Amino acid sequence: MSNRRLLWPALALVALLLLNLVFTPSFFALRLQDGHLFGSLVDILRNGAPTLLIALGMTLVIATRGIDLSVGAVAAIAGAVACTHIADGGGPVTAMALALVLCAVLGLWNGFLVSVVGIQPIIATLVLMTAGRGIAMLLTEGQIVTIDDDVYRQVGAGFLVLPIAILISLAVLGGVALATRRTALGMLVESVGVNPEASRLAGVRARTIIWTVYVFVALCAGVAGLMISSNVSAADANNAGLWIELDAILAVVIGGTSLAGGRYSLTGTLLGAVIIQTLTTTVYTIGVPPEVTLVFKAVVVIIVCLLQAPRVAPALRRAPAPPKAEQEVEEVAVR
Amino acid sequence: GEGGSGGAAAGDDGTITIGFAQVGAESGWRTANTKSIQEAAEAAGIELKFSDAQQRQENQIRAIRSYVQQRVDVIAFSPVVETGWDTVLLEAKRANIPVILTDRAVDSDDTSLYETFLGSDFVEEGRKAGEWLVENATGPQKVVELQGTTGAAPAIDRKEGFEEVIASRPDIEIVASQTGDFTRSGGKQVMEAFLRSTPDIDVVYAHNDDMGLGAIEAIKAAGKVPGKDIKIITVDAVKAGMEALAAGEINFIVECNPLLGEQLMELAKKVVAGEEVPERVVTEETTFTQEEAKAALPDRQY
Amino acid sequence: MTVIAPPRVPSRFLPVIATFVVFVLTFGAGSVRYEGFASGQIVANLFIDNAFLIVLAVGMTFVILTGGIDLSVGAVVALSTMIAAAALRAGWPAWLTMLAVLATGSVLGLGMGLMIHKLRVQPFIATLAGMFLARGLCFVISVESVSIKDPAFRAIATESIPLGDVSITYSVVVALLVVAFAAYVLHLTRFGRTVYAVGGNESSATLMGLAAGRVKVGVYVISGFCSALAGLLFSFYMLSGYGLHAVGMELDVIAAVVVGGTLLSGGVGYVVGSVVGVLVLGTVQTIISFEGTLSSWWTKIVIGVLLLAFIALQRLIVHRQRDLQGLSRD
Amino acid sequence: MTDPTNPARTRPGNEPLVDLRGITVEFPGVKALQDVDFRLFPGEVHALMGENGAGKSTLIKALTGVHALDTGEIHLAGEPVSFAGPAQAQAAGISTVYQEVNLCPNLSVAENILLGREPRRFGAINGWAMRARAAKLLSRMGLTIDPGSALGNHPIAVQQLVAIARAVAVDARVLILDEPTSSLDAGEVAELFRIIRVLRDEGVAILFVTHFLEQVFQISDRVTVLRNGKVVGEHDTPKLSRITLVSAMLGRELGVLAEVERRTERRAADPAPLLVAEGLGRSGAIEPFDLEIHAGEVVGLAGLLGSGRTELARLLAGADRADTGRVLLDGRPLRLRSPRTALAKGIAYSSEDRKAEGLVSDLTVRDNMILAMQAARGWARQVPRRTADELVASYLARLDIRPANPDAVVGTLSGGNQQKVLLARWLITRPRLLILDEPTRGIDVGAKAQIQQVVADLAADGMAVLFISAELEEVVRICDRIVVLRDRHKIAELSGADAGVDDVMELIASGSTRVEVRS
Ligand SMILES: Nc1ncnc2c1ncn2[C@@H]1O[C@H](COP(=O)(O)OP(=O)(O)OP(=O)(O)O)[C@@H](O)[C@H]1O
Ligand SMILES: Nc1ncnc2c1ncn2[C@@H]1O[C@H](COP(=O)(O)OP(=O)(O)OP(=O)(O)O)[C@@H](O)[C@H]1O
Ligand SMILES: [Mg+2]
Ligand SMILES: [Mg+2]
Repeated sequence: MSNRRLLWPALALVALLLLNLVFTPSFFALRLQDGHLFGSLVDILRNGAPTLLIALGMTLVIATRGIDLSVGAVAAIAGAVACTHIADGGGPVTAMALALVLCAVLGLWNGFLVSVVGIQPIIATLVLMTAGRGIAMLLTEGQIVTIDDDVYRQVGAGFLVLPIAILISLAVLGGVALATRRTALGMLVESVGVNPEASRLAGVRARTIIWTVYVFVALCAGVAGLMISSNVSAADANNAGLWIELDAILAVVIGGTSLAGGRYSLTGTLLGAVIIQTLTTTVYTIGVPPEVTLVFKAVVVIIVCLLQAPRVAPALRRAPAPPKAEQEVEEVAVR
Repeated sequence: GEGGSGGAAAGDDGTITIGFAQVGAESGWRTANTKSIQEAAEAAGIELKFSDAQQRQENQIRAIRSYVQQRVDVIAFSPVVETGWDTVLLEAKRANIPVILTDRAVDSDDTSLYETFLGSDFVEEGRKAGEWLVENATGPQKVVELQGTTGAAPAIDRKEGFEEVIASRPDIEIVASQTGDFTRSGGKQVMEAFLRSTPDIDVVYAHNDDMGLGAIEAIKAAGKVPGKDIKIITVDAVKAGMEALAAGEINFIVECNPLLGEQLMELAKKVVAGEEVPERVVTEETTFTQEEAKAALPDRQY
Repeated sequence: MTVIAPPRVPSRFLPVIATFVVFVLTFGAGSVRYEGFASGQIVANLFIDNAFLIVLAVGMTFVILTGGIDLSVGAVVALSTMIAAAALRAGWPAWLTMLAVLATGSVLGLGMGLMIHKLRVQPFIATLAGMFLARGLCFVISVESVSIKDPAFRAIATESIPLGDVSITYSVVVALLVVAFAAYVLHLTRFGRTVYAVGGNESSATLMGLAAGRVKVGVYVISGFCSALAGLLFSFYMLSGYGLHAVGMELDVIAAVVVGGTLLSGGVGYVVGSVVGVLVLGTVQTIISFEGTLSSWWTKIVIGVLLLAFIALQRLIVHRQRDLQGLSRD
Repeated sequence: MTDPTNPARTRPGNEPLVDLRGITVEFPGVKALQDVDFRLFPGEVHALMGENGAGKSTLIKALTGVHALDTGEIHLAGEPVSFAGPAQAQAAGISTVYQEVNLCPNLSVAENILLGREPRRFGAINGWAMRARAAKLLSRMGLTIDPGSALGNHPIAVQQLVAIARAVAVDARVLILDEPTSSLDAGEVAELFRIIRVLRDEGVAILFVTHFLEQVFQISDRVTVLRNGKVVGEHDTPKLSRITLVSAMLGRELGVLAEVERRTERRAADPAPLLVAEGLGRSGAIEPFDLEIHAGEVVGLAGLLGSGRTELARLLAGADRADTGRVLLDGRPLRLRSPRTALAKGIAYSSEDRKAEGLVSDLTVRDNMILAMQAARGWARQVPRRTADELVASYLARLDIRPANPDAVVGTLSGGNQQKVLLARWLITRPRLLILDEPTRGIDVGAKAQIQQVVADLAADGMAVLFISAELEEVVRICDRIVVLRDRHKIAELSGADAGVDDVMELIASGSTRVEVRS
């Protein structure tokens, strides 16, 4: 069933890619140069890596019926901490470690507000969304901290055949997939999201689980922030990760996960994140004028959503085949 | 703190209180601007009430209104946008508080609403960028433009000035133009896409240094040499930009000077003293080539 | 069979009351700290500066009560100012312009509502798409800001209504009328009660034979209309149309509604609470501009901290009361 | 399927008010209804019978427009109709109480009763008149609760009564009640039947679903039996024997009834108590009480609605925290901080409201069954897939859950089967004390016998069981000891031997005298 739901977003992605091909014949071309793989598709994945990373964490948070608006600010803080540390003469590895530790603390804070104090997630994380950017700017004193460090540059702009950013994101994707399948985390997260009271009565440590997912998304945001700042070798406290929370949530939802909590799809999130980045790249490559960029985006988002909508998708599927045949197909699929 | 309460201080003890409503802290340029004003106020012995509007006009209006309420001696602000100031400026006028605009003008038919306007001319900046290109370009040029935030005034004006000048050269053509939101990441991503979709780019015109710096990263990653294979022109002249210019990665920068604190304090004193001030004060701004940058860099303040 | 004794304060009012208490406390704290803070005009200014937010919060309250969310409100405000400015520049009469703006907002709301109800698209996405669309349309109309010179608009914008030694604007009157009307609709009409029912349990509401679908679409139309109306108030406030107006305002509005005691999961909350929520956020702004020495980053941090303090205090009050009344289950 | 010559098909002098012809409803993988014919006459009480999952609720939902028909047609008073939703069915005069309580917990009781038809004055809802009218309707149901109180604060039984009050508040031609009595006690049921009879005499056609055979014979005029989505018989109740009815439902000749009615034999309980509650209480919920439970013993809780049975159980399960008294387990004091600590000590609690507090509706049967076990192990140590599959398969078989598909989403199961899944969840944790709050709610006769047998077997294996049920006969039948509650006080304790239904009833009814019987 869920694979069927992803069919239409996947087709939308293909359509977007083909649209690019019309404007740029070499769009699918990949070439290997100095052991690095180059090409538009690689660009899309690399630029989409931070969004994907955050969206993965967000998927779990949303599955618990939560939401985290602070990820953009956390990403900015991670970049700011790392860059100021390096600028002050620190080593890149300690800088990154420092940044991630701080992000974990911020995740603990969000988790505390949501699971212990019981504040609605959107507001609990709004606090850090606002204050977090201030903290990032406090760290950089409002300046864009530019650094020149080859090790640090690797995170966002380095290559191991493929860009390292892509490898990191895919590794996290694999890790999350494994962690949610091979451990009971996935099921417990869903059960807390669907029915918190029933879960509590069944002895589920809802608090710990909620706490865990907020720390995890903050860590994802931290790594994403390192990527963003490493990619341009600078920390821009004000603009790094601006509105990335919306992109991440959008990716999750396009991927078929409901904001009402419960069942989620990591594959869907991957697809969603790629669609969003492809959309951005498409705008650049096919030369959409900046003033209609947003309208263009809106139209694509609406089309993707409509294709995937529970009401429309069956109608479209049903159109060619009579309903009875359809039922048979579903029956086979279920078994 | 000590600046807790304003009060009508000007007459009594001679201290001038100035309320300054800043746009925000959206760029290094803006932060330098804020810092300059704060330092100049301190140096001039003027009490500064400062507020940050977080890039929102309604917050700025709110701040100005509260300055009227607190009866400061002078109100100064950098308008987020040109339009929409009449109502609140009228309130200031009714309260007999003089207003100084910095950085941008307001679009109002009633020039009595403010005393003077101190700031750069964005269209002129665009023109300067265009002029350099027209003078230094031999043969046809394919230009890509990295615009600022869609709708932002500097973006609109810098584009306008630039286009106005290069119109004289039919062989200079803007082949692609896209917004990079004034940020480095934006500049880099857009430039990456341009490099794939548009072959043989000769010139990049970026509306600020940050996008130019992002473009440099993209050009390098594509295996080309910024400043040589592709020429880069930017506006602002913040430190990182100047360094890149001195290193030969940028070819030309048009300065947009954020350090107007001192000039502002001068004007404020004159206005309070009832002296005549000119309606328009343009900040001193220049342009930098690579050589000039090398020379200027050691004693740049920001 | 025991009759449940009526509690002293019905527990569902607690969050609203708590918010109000917190608001009064903060305001008191501001008056002690800043000279000139405790004036009637400051209170009046709270309404003047936030009239559009109040109207937006009313629309958002309807949506959130059904368990939905509307992210498009900020963008619709911007679009409304843009349409108003462009139409007036093109020489349309003021009344026609206003009608056009209100109609556009309602139609956008209708579109999103239909997408959400008929096609089961999640509200978050449907309205996010609406946000992109509305913001995008602004730039299609004009990239630059357009100033409003129409005398009627200017008159409404600048004229003030004296009330003793304070004065308010027409926008405040409009906002308060909207609040009163919304409270009437929510509590005294079938439509309003169905809004609560849908938020409480949508499938039950459907099985109870209520017009759940119509209500679900209806709240988005209301929110669209309120956004457009707020857009008009905003254009009185700014006297300009601009595509970058009201960026991020949707979050302010959602925050105000939630601070006002409305649950995002739907079914619980009051418009009055949302109004107090707006006033609370407005007070934060006022305090910050009175403080006058905060750097940009400290401004952000202080906003965050104050927001947190409000919510923490509010929760504390609610919990206290709940415990006293023996209502809590955990 | 239906025998056209069956005398019950025709009722002279009367046209059917509701006539379903050839109805088929399919869900992915399940044919919930197949070619079903069904007729409902005005002025009759018609019982719809069948095992869990037979398709009763689906039939009702198909009739009222909740589910679309795959084939077939509906005639209402001779006219073909097709409802797009419950609203239209209601407008056509069909008033329905669906199986799970479907009301809005955030609204007041009065609003829940009158939503959509509130009394209005000058176009505005008249809150005062509404509460007054609701109070009248409630008192007709024998309820004296404050109509202004929030529905969600009331226990499930009260909510069920409110739902019924809502349904009978309108002048409907057809009244449909899907298991309205599943959590009501005898008094409430009698009250309800009185109302049903009044309505029947006014000519309303009443469709009634229940698993209580006595109630069928007590109230219904005709019976239609469904099995696996097909009609297997339509009968006039007076001419029907219980044996015929049960074997029609189950599709086999079985001595279930005999089995059900056999009183489970007494067991010798462990002399040392497993769990002792001393002065345990919570203000506003239950007055301090003492209680001992031994291993291998089934203790029943009896009392009327709101007597505090659920509250007592929740304290023992750690679901609510006690504010007085203490609990000893194996003679050692035990701090029950949460259901989690209780579970860790081997105390499992199956709550009465399976929809809100029991199942995780979007998850599969497998996940729901192993949830508690998994929670006890922590998230890092997943129950191995093979262990999970084996456990789930064995309980699917042992409790005869249909469909026996571990990957089915639990929310799509029929009510009775959901209840069994929930029971399986707790059994899988192998508790030492199992607290069952209304475990047989909405369960068919066959399954009920099964569950009772399971309880007996568990006790024989040394498990202690605390059993709560609104059905007094059931409590008396299977419990070794019965604790009687009234008005949130423990008033008596009877040992199994001297307890009959009448004794317990008498205790409950005995107004002021508070008997204190200690075992
Ligand atoms: N929404 C649904 N999706 C899939 N299957 C369903 C759905 N609703 C019901 N079913 C299936 O249809 C069959 C009939 O269910 P129904 O609820 O009608 O049973 P019932 O006779 O009311 O049983 P009970 O006495 O347990 O309430 C069951 O096998 C059930 O699993
Ligand atoms: N008929 C009633 N009238 C008024 N209040 C009731 C009624 N029934 C229950 N209540 C309320 O229910 C609460 C206690 O119910 P509780 O769940 O403990 O009952 P119970 O004995 O478990 O009944 P059951 O489980 O059969 O519903 C109290 O708040 C009580 O006021
Ligand atoms: Mg049923
Ligand atoms: Mg109970």
